[in-house]
Amino acid sequence: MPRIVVDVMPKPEILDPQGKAIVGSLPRLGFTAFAGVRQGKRFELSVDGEVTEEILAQAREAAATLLSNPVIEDVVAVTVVDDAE
Amino acid sequence: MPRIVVDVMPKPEILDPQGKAIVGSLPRLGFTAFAGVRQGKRFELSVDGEVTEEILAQAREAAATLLSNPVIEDVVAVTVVDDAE
Amino acid sequence: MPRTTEFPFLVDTTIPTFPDSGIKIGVVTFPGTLDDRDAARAARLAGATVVPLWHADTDLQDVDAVIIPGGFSYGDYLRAGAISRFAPMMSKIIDAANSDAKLPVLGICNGFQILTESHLLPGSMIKNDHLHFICRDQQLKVENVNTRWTGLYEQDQLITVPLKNQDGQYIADEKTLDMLEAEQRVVFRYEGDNPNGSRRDIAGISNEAGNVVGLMPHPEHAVELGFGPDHTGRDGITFFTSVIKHLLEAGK
Amino acid sequence: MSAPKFNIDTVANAAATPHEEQPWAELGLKQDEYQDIVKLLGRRPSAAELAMYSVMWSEHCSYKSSKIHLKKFGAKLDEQMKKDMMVGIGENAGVTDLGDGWAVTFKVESHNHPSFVEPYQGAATGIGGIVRDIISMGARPVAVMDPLRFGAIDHPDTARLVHGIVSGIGGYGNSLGLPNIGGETVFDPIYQANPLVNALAVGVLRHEDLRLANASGVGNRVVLFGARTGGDGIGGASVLASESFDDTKPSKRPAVQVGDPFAEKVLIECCLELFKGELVEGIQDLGAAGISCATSELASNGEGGMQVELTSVLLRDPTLTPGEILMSESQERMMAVVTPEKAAAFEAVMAKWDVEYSWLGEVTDTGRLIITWDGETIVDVDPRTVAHDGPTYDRPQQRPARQDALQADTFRSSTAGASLPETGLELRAALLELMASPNLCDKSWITNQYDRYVGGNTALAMPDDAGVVRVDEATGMGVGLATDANGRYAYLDPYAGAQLALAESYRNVATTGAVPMAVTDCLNFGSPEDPEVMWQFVQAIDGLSDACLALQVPVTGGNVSLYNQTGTTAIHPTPVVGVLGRFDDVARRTPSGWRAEHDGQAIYLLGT
Ligand SMILES: Nc1ncnc2c1ncn2[C@@H]1O[C@H](COP(=O)(O)OP(=O)(O)O)[C@@H](O)[C@H]1O
Repeated sequence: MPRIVVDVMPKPEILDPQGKAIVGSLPRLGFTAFAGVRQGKRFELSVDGEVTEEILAQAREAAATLLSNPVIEDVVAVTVVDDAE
Repeated sequence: MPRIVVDVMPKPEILDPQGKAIVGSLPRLGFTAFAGVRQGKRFELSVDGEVTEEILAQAREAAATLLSNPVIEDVVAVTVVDDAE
Repeated sequence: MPRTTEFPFLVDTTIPTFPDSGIKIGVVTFPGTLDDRDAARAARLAGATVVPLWHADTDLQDVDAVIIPGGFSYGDYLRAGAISRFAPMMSKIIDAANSDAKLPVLGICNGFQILTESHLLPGSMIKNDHLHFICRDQQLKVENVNTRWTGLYEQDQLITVPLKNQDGQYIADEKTLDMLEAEQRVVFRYEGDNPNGSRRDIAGISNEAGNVVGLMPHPEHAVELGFGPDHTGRDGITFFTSVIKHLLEAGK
Repeated sequence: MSAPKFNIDTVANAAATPHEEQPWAELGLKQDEYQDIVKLLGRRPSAAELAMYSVMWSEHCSYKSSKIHLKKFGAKLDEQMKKDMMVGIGENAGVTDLGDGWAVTFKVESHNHPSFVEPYQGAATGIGGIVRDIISMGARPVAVMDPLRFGAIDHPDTARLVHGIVSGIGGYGNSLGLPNIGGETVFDPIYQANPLVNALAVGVLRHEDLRLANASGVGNRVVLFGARTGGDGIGGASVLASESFDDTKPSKRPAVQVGDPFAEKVLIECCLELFKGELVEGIQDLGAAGISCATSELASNGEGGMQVELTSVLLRDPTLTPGEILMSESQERMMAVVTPEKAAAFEAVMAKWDVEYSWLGEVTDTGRLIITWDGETIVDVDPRTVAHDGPTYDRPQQRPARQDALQADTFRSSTAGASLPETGLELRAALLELMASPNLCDKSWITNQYDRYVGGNTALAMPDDAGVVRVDEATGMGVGLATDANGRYAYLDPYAGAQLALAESYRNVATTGAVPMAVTDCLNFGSPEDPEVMWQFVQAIDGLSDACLALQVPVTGGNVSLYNQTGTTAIHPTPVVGVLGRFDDVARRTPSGWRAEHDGQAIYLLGT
């Protein structure tokens, strides 16, 4: 069944407290390769049947109005994923 | 600068209250195309310099041990994204 | 059953009460609202008649002011206030707050988050910088006494009310913050330690007209002796008496 | 939608194939228990019946090792103790009369093992479960408490447990609008792989709202409402896979349950509205053993019969087999019995709160619990045999050989005892060491993560020794509660240790100014199959029940948690005791500490 994946990330200029906490704990666990971490959200919207252009437009609108808050977040991608692939 | 993106989703068999709350509200907002929603996490790990095999391996391990809770979540992807592309 | 009446009263129970004002204050309830009964009690103790407003209804029932109380309106797993903003009752409140009548609206905690998601107030709230839920007695400085909800406080008065939330870090871009400061729309600032990383210690703000006020701490939990901060705190009652006084003077 | 096709093991099929191998051992049944089931039914159980019996006859649901001993709480009651007790042990939670038409219900329960596996969700669903017990009595929950025990504070695994468990309790409790008014936090290496997560909830009700969970009235309808049913808590590979046609179906069933506090908050409001409108005859919460428990308990507490169509259950996971549906522990579900005339009003309440529900069947006078799958009978049992007539054991008890030596090994005879601090500097060092001990130091790093204000009725909470909540705003009438336990005392002497736990809790309530009225307890012990643990367990019950009689406070409910052990090492016996007291007016409560504004008051030390 095809799904639409919506990726939302905190805006770059906004401090991301969760990402910061992860950056802090990585070296303690021996992961020293990473300069920064940001934590965002990934939504998977499932659809009965095919993903039409109209449905994709709905997903884009839902992403912009409900799934993200433009004051603090950016929608970085709205993509169709088909498991059959 | 290249980044490593880690996608984490609640296991399919596990209740996802976040997704459930969204599914409940979508139709009220006029979004009727979606049968289900699941909400997971997206992490962006930034790296100074190149993403070597070794760094990618670290990212995979961090994804499995720190960024996800294997009891209730799956790491669905660890991918390298290069903004320059 | 033995009686406990031999024990002395710990607190002075002769608390001042306020006369019935005839002012009608609506208290909105979403399915996950938690502090609606507290908000109603606070408004009642201040002399108002409380009108319960259900999120799915569309009739404001001629209320003179509205409180959007704290809680987790729709679970708030997505973002605090994200879903509630679209409730039918919210559209009515947004219209009434923006209308010429300038309906007074107070958003407390989740109510504040809903007001920012609704764009009645600028900025937004993210997780506390320490990532934990925090519940504590919080000192605030009242920096603007010209709003509908703060008229009976004194300029720069220090008050103590409970603070309790997980997503209480107020953020906005520098331009917006400067604008808020310039227009004196920072109504409350945290005194002492900043409990959550909020920009410029901001605890509460108002809209341009001063009828819409939002804050993270909970004045409605500091209205009765014995049940507020350190058992004696009552600093919160003035929010509710302030709006009633304003409405009475405006001829309501 | 037509029912999925499983290799359905109907009752008729079970009767026709008596020699079919069944996975009773994998489901945790003993050979003689399985034989008992065969004898009760006069045939082998169907797969669905086996699922029901196995969960309902587990230690957790049947209390098979503890039942005969718990009877002592009921036996050692005199008339005075029964006077205010409206509902005693045996129901979802005990109910005590507060006067003026008010009553209070409270209970403490454990969620130890799930919290070790997944600390956040384990602790969260622990709060969820105990709160549903309170709702099912017809009460509005008004506060929670959380007595916790962890291993050594510097052990690498302790941080995972402490942070997960505390945020789980906060995350769930804070979202329900229930003030957290107290608890305990104890660190001791003995709890390293067996942390204790006990949760107490208290609720209040008007006398007329009291509901007991039973299915009475032939023709009344049975409804399941709240969250959908998923594979939660069934765990690992399904041992009931034989029910399925193909073995490619998802064999993974989650052992952990994920809680949805928002769903529970809505459920609370929904149930209160049902009670207020007198729309339900009885409500049963679904906890461990899910639908198996709810149907068999409702039926056997009522007139004895119930008919249920299992394909009507709303599912989150459509691949669940009938047996799995019966065993599922999905959270935030309730079952109710509704008269046909009130069905429409019931549905209106569900619609208002946006809660899903499905009508499953009805109450009958057949004396049988009959469950069908698409019309075919898969369960046909006497519900009493499932819910109440499970096996009971009088397990062997043995006073540990070490006990005498343990008691003889006093502090005075130790090297530390020989070198007690004497000089001012030594005393200072000793005091600092004590103050730095994680068991004595400030707990606000935990309690500040809990909402103690919500509801506006909290008259005492942290840092006081008891929590106090107002019940009646008009009169100020309210209740005080404390929970206490000391595993080390109970290890040295389980009889006296249990009494000391009660005495401490009783004192903590009494010193606030409340009159102690009722007791709840959560008995956390090791394996009952170890005679030494069994001895500790019975000693603790004897001690507690004797002390309750002496102090004239009845035990109205509680919970037993056994098998808290790693290998052959059991935790210290830890009987957690909660005491509830009553205030005429909570304005008279006394906080534990003295305060600056009381400068000049005298300090007395009472007792010996
Ligand atoms: N896990 C907990 N949950 C809620 N309250 C707690 C918890 N642990 C401790 N407290 C509260 O913190 C305060 C201090 O606890 P504690 O130091 O154990 O007190 P004491 O030693 O006097 O019994 C008490 O009010 C107690 O109820």
